[in-house]
Amino acid sequence: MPWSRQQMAERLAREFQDGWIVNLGVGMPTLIADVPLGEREVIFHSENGVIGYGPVTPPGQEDLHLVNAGGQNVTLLPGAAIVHHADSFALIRGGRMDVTVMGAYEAAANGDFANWKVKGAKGGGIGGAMDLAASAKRVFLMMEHRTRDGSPRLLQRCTLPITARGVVTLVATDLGLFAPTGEGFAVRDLAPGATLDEARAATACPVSD
Amino acid sequence: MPWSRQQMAERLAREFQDGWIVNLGVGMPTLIADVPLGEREVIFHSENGVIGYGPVTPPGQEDLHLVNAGGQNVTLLPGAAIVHHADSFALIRGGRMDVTVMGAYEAAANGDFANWKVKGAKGGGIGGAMDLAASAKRVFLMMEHRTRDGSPRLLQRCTLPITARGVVTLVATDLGLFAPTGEGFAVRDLAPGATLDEARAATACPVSD
Amino acid sequence: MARRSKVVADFDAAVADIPDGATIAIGGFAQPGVPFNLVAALGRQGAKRLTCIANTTGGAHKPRMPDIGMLVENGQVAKVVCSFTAGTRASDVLPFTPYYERGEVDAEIVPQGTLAERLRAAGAGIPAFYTPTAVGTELAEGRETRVINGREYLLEYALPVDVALLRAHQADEAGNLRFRRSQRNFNPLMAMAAKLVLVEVEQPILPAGAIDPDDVHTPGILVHRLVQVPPPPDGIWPMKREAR
Amino acid sequence: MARRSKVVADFDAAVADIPDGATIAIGGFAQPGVPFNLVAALGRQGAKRLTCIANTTGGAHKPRMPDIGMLVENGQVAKVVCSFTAGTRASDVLPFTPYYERGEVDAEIVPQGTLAERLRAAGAGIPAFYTPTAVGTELAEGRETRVINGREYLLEYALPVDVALLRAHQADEAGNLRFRRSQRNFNPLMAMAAKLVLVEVEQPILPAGAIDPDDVHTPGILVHRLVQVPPPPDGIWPMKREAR
Repeated sequence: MPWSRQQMAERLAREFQDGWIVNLGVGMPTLIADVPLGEREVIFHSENGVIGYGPVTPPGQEDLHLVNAGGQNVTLLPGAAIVHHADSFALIRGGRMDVTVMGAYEAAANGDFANWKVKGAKGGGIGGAMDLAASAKRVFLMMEHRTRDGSPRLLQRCTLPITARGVVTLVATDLGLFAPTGEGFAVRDLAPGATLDEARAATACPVSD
Repeated sequence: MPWSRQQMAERLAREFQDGWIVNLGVGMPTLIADVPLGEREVIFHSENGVIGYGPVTPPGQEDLHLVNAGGQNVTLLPGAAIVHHADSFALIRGGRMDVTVMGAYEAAANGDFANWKVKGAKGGGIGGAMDLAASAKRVFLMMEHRTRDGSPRLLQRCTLPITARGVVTLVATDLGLFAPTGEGFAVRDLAPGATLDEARAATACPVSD
Repeated sequence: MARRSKVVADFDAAVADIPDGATIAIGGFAQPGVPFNLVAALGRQGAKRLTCIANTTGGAHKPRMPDIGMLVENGQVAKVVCSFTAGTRASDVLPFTPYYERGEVDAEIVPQGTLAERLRAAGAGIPAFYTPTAVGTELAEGRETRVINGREYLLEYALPVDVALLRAHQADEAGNLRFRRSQRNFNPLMAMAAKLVLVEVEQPILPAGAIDPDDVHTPGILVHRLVQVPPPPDGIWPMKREAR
Repeated sequence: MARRSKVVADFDAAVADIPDGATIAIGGFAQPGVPFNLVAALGRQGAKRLTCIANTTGGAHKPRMPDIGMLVENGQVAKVVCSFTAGTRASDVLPFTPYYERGEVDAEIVPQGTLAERLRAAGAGIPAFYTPTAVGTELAEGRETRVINGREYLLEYALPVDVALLRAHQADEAGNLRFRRSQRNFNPLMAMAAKLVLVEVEQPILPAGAIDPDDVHTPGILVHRLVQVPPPPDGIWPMKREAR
């Protein structure tokens, strides 16, 4: 049973420590804002200057002035604050993000990753990814372990233009949780029923236990 | 009859055009905020982030949270706004000041001036003067024409460390209003009873009519 | 300072004098803070060879709202400067995309934080600065970097703007602006960067002095023209996005 | 995010762990926004070899208020970084002056706008930037300049801070701050620049959520400890300056 996106979100959220400032990117990572954290308290930051947001707004109660990085209408928690884009990225580049969680096309053994440009495309979508990747204390990725045609996305080196050099801390995929080691990836956790061999077969570089 | 400081302030204020953003420095220039401007409307900016202030507060009515660049308690006019120091100097360096009016020790024919460090001193007082001098559209100075011992303050070249190079537009002194020309100063106006010869005698470089 | 009002009659009047070749910055992130009505007016006005700066070229979502893509389709745009020049999904084809692929419109892709900082720098008289963002990527190829305190940084230049099109929640006649929630985004920075600042305002425009000076987000001295957004259907307002 | 309060018992508790050799930024311009009580507490605490950053070293006016000069007199300061290292009048002798003239304290004089921008840069992850300020002056001698678009600019570096001492008008328990009138000045920038941010607050500290998110001047994630200023004589408040 591979992890669902919800399970990947929950597994990464287990890594969050009490008091962290957590930036969530577009797409899959937005699921994390809804994961219960128990006694731990984190503050979610969105690149568009929203500090301290909560779950996505129930249908019919949307505030159309308020979106997260993915453009979803969200709620604000007590103690929230709004800043403009330059101040928001000042917080990012200033090292205030304990972690950023992003989607990615590829992750590499050397900690590089790629998430802004697909093969053969003219143009791409960077958004805040390069700022976040360069300056957050930790970079967590959430991604499918293989492409739709079954090719590995965890590689020795990225084949797509990278987002940042050597910054990846953890990668959550449908098969488990992995950390780049320089030479390959170390398994931190496996999805129920997934095996080390299965992870090795799905990965284009060494996978260690 | 040399001009009083009040008259120097009034003379410089006559130069203000409708709609100008006017920055007033510490000391003599603060007098200008109280000069009536008739039909003309200007907005006074203070380096500490106050945009749209008015006259000094009457005694007993001071708001101790609100000062101008000279530390005087002032009033706010309708439409005023407060910004922090980085935004205040963004407005200054960004070229939004139509004029800055400052005190000075020396002004030179080449448009240099000096107002931050006295001879032999260790240390000085720059405040916002270098930022304002470098980036305001016009720099007006208000100063005594001579030192207490009678030496000229309008010189061929500054002898004190300068505040900025080649930026002075107009100099109001007790003897009149002068503009640096490169070679000397051109008289724009004379105090009642002051003569061109008197201005020449009091100035250490050519004074033209 | 309150005698003159900055309110103008309508959106068409606000944009009437934008010349061909101008550099236009358009506020907003997703829908909040996008000046839909001023963008639509610029489309009607027809200025050509524009350079358009915004977070995205738009058009990835439904309903379609006025965006740079619309100006591109209208033949008005020479170049865009955006943090997205393609959609966030590989399958997205933006209205802008075919024009870009055919080489009819040029594009400069800029990381979002760098875009914000370059706009601020233009408004702050800072001609250039160093940033860690994009070091080691394709965007830094052939460009100047510098090691400071042991870390490599990329040199970035200010991004000055001729005309900013903004959307605010409240304004007073002196031009002081307040934004609501994530509507703030790029708007205050584009106000700093631009020579001419046009703002569509959601609430009735207040007399000068009605906004407490401590509560102003963008000071009025940066703002030139204000237009109140009429209720729909005459005015264009944010709409709930369709799920996809 | 509202469960933990950042309120600490008193000023002495707030400053207790400031180590010798720390770089301290002190908010304020003239009296508004100066953290008089935290500065006094730092004097009692006694940390040595401090580098102190503020607009001035203080002491040019009466009544005398807690300032860097007091810490200098107390033997706690190795260096100051200020836009004034002398008074605004040639006749002023600041408390700091004799120590500086004897070489017992070092000083770096920085134009006020450059000081503000260097603090912001430190908080914004910008290690260096170019500015037109001070080009051609004694301050630029021997330093790196660069011509950009035909104008000469001076390279300036970020000014990072260990501990910021600030004064705000309002705060909530999450650390969100509001400043009143010209109290704002350097305070938000020092909050950005510092690793540890201590704030004395004039009004009773509010529950998290009591400040509208649109009205926050400094977001709480930058703030670590809050102390409410008691009424005089226990707390130190701005006083009317004597004429001179």
